[in-house]
Amino acid sequence: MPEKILNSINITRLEILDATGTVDEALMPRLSDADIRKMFELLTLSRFFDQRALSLQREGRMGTYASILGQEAAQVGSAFALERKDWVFPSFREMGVHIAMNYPLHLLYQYWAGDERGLRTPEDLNIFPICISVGTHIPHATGAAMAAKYRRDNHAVVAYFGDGATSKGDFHEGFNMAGVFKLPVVYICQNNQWAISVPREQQTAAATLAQKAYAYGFDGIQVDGNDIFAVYKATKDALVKARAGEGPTFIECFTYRMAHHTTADDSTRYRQEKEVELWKSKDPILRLKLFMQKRGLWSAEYQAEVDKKSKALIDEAVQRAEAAPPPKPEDMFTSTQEQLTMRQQKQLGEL
Amino acid sequence: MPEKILNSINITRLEILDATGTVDEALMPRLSDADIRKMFELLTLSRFFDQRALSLQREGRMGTYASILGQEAAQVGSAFALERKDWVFPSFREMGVHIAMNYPLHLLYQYWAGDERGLRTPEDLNIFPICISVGTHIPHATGAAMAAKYRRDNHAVVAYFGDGATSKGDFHEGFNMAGVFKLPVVYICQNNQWAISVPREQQTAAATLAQKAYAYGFDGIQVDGNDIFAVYKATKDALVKARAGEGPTFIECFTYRMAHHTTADDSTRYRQEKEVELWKSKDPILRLKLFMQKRGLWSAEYQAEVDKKSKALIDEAVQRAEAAPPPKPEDMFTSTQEQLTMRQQKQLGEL
Amino acid sequence: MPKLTMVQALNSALKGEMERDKDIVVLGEDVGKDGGVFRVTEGLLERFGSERVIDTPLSESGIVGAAIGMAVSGLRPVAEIQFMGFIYPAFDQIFTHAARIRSRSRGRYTCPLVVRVPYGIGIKSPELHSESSEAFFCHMPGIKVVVPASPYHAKGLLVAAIRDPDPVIFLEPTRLYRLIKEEVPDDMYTIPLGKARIVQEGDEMTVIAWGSMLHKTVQAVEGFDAEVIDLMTLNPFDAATVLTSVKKTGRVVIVHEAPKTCGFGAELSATIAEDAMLSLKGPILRVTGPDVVVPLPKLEDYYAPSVERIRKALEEIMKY
Amino acid sequence: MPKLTMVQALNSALKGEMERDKDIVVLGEDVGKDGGVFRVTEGLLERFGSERVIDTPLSESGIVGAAIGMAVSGLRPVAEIQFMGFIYPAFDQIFTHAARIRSRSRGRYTCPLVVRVPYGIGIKSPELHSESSEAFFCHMPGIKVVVPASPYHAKGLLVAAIRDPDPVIFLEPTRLYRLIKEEVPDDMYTIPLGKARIVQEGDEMTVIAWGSMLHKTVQAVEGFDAEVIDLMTLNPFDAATVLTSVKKTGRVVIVHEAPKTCGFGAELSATIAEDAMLSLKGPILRVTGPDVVVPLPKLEDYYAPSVERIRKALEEIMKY
Ligand SMILES: Cc1ncc(C[n+]2csc(CCOP(=O)(O)OP(=O)(O)O)c2C)c(N)n1
Ligand SMILES: Cc1ncc(C[n+]2csc(CCOP(=O)(O)OP(=O)(O)O)c2C)c(N)n1
Ligand SMILES: [Mg+2]
Ligand SMILES: [Mg+2]
Repeated sequence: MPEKILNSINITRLEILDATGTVDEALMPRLSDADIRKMFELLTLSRFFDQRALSLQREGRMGTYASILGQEAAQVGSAFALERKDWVFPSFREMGVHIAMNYPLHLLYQYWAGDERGLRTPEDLNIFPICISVGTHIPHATGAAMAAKYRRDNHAVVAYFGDGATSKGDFHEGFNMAGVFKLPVVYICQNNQWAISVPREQQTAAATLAQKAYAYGFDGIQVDGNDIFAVYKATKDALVKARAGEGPTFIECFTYRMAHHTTADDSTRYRQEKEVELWKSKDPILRLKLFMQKRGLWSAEYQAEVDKKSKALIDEAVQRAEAAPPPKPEDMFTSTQEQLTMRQQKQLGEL
Repeated sequence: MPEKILNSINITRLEILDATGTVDEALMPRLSDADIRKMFELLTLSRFFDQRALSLQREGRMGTYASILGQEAAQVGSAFALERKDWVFPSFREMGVHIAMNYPLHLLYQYWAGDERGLRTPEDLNIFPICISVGTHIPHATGAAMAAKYRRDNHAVVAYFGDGATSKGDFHEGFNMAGVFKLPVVYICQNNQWAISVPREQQTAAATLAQKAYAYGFDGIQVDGNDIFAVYKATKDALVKARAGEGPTFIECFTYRMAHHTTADDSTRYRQEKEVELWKSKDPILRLKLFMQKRGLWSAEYQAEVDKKSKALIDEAVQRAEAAPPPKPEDMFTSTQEQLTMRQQKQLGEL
Repeated sequence: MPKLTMVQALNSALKGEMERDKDIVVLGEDVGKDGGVFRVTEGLLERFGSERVIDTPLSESGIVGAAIGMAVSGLRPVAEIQFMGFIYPAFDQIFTHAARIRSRSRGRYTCPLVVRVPYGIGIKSPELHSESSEAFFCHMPGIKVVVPASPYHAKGLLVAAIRDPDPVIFLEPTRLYRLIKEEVPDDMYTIPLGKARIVQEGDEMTVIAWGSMLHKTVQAVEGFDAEVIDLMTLNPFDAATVLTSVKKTGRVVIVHEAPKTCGFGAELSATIAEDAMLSLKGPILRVTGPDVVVPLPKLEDYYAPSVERIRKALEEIMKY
Repeated sequence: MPKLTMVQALNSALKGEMERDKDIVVLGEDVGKDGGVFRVTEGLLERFGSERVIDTPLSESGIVGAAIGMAVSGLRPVAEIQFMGFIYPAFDQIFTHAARIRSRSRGRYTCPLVVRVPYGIGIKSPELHSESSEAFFCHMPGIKVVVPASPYHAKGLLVAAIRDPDPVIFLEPTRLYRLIKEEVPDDMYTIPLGKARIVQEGDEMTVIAWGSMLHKTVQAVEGFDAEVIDLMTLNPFDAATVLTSVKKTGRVVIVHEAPKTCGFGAELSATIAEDAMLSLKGPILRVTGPDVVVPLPKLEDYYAPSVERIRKALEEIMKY
């Protein structure tokens, strides 16, 4: 074409740790052995959390639940890069983020058992309540970043969402404002290849999700979402950039939803078992384990200890969640506004 | 960066006719002398239409009006490429499109005078009513293209909107579905650099609007919107592609809103007169005139004749619009649904 | 006649209508391969192909917006919004366009669109999966709102909605999807929109309900001489049937699960207070959800009107 | 005291509050350099800078969504939606988030957000520039809805809305923006939300209105012994004042410009029919816009309730 070229864009992918546990040393972020062990322990705890949630649900002790199986590295790896006071806007499938941020486990179980009290974030964290309506929390992250920028308080803001969320108008409006105001925000997409039964290729015709960032004048990057080092590095870099006032970044974590969409879903209706099989070999925890083995950071005893510790934490959390007294009818009313309306008072009386 | 490159995108700009009236012959689309004259006449008629609307408004004979001054080529040039039965989804600043499609002029005046009857498109055209809510008609074009594709009726679909509309969620959702289903639709943005008082650079941080198409997996191109040949060629090519089943195209017409946003606006509050001056030299009609002069297609007598004919058409349209009997109160009711509800019947009786 | 659940009855309506008219297409999230998260569209993809049964991106405004474009250009789309809690992103498309296209084009364009929406509390689901916001759509001139309360009516009303020349919001009570089985004809039949039905006749009070609340109402009225009305269409609603009944009984109780303030019960009550005031023996009572955010499962039983709360109101009204 | 128009009074409220509290920021389309299309935010950009007076992209859902994010993280945003006809794209953010954040987080997060929205018919403007859809927002637990009817009240209510700990939809009647001038104190003062005011006392009927309809109502009641109530806050509304008046007069007329069906008048009527039925002498009348799409200027005078239509209702109610 003889037309003038106005702009050229390259969309890149970052990979550090491969499925055999080998890392690209040139790209490897600085992480101490203790950091790496901590990552492994958080991944393991996340998986234990998830497995227990699924079995509680089967036993009728919990409501509909959205498994994070397979996505642990994309969640723990990114959250590992955050400061405690950073603002986090999660969707409903990011318990690995909660866990890495040290959100009380029993509250997570309480929430998934159908109790709003599980969403009351402890005062020392700035995690927003889980957002069920897909993608609608993205503009909140944008707004929180406007506030952070205005106050110069050096908090960064992170929003998490799935591949399906990229089709929503709110994704667009939130991203666009972040670009215009050059905000300290990092958008992290868990591209787990499925939005219930809709595969990634039917969600959008774009070759990558990462490239969507360029529509808003900032950078997008795809990372291997099952590679905890790549996820960590991309997030860390994006956060440094955000705090330096250099604007937003979009990170597409290329991963896979290993389980059904939720416990109410039957994924055999719409996807092939062999696709799931293929991804098993890319398991994010296995991969880190192989790496640690090579580094001498893993042993059978260590694993046993990690498992034991995880199980104990989960046991305790479940117990605590289930020991909580049931919510009271007035709990429905009390936080509608700061004060009950006259009408609400009357209605409460009538119950 | 040592990362893998997944995808590379170039955003291009098409220019054929420059401000001196010189064309790039290699790019020049095939157009007969009659075609070129027709284009000139439609441009002139559009300008006459616009000038008269502004003066009627000043005299209190018309409501708030949005001038198309400076954008005539982007409108007439693109509409010139359309077939009569193609579906057109305009916004509120595309009267040049209506005029090129032969929409009755008096209806346009009637509409802008605050009378819905002006929006009843004649049966032989498929122009959708003017959309006031910015960008919200974009998904309609997507849906009409789904219908056209399903029926294999070979109608293409075109949606027109401004630079401001690109920030709306509906732009995103409509574009994304068009990409996924590879629809026969052409989206034409009149980037006139302003959305009321908000300049293009504050609307989005993207270097071009054209590049937004790549977020949806299809092509976007910027054209000089004051260059009627470039606009025509880009639209024609996109329509051929659409009819061949090769999917959507996004065309950014780079132009300028020479007038106030509407007759209710005062643009001196937010933009510099010298910016407007700069664009005067890029006038789309002047440019075509210079070209025609060189080609021997223009003479003072021809101009006088075109002006006279335009004025006569406008006079007649205004007269006809103003001679229409005022709408009746029942007109408010009659097309809410196919049939009046009982309640509406009662309400009508009470008026 | 086969006994069907509401899910099956709706599925049968869609199948039958799609056989009849190839302008009918179905679109929404997971309506194709998955057959809809509630399986209402099950088997349609296999039968009618992916051009007519369209799995869309996750994009409610886009779904309704595209459906409007289809409807305007002559198709008859049936869009699904996965849960009522996710219809709000499409609110603008419904209000600004679906409702107004006929009017705005002075009749040149019409919008024969059905938006199917599972709604209501009672299946212990996550946030925003239990909403009942019918009243919003009843305040939109140009939009019809329909709510079936049984498999038989679900089928007849859905067929009528699909054949209607104007946009219809079709609300499906999730709690009833599989709760009741009922004889449902194989053939296509319609139940006219805009007409209520008297579920049982009675002389001492008029009790009005729709959707899943109808069943609780029918249980609650046991032992009372109550006339029970299933409204079926909320907009435009069948004022004649309501007023005739009220003029006979002189007492009114309205039941709905949406929050009280500005719920559809308000319109019913106001209509009665305007047009049948002199027949009334006592106040017009509303038994509704409280003015709170619809709670998660652990509190949902407190939220929705219970048989007991309805009975209390019936007892109360009988004091007049 | 200076005499101000409503535009000036609102501007003075914003200026004064922004001086007081630097957490208050203003955002919206054209609110900065242009000073708002109605000039309500005029001069704020010059005074407070572009970090606090933010011209946004054309993006209503984004504006409200971002404002929610700001509010949650401790700012006090005042967002402007240019006209009520363009609030619908933000409906989801208002319903799904602004209204629910306090509840969803069990009080950990709050949303002290004001959304200012010019509304109503009467200025001969294009489509979707004349809407009056207050009722939608009154059906959202967690959202307050405020409508001033004069410059003095506009300022006091806006200050109160800004200081309120919860989200407020603040509706500004465009027809009144420059119609009346009134003495307005320079200082900041508040008019409490949730309280109605009795504009004039009377014994024979209670006439309830708000926003621009209040003025037509006040004209219409001349010659009647009418108690006129300006509701000011629609949600939560001041039922006590309404019921006290109704119990005294026994006759009620409600006036609003929104379409009748499911308009806010329905809730008022239903509340009265529930709690003051035995005091009523006749039907509860509503004088409203018809159930149609709000027309373009040539028909707008037929649409909005006129003084004459209101008077007809007053005459009618006096027959009881
Ligand atoms: C606005 C909205 N529409 C529909 C749904 C129903 N729904 C829940 S999850 C989901 C798919 C989400 O896909 P994705 O964003 O990829 O996240 P994932 O579930 O894969 O983590 C859908 C359609 C919803 N929760 N919100
Ligand atoms: C959804 C919506 N929001 C706000 C407005 C008010 N408004 C009318 S035109 C306009 C600017 C439009 O800018 P652009 O899309 O660039 O079109 P242009 O006016 O330049 O042709 C605005 C904000 C509207 N009509 N619709
Ligand atoms: Mg996904
Ligand atoms: Mg523009």
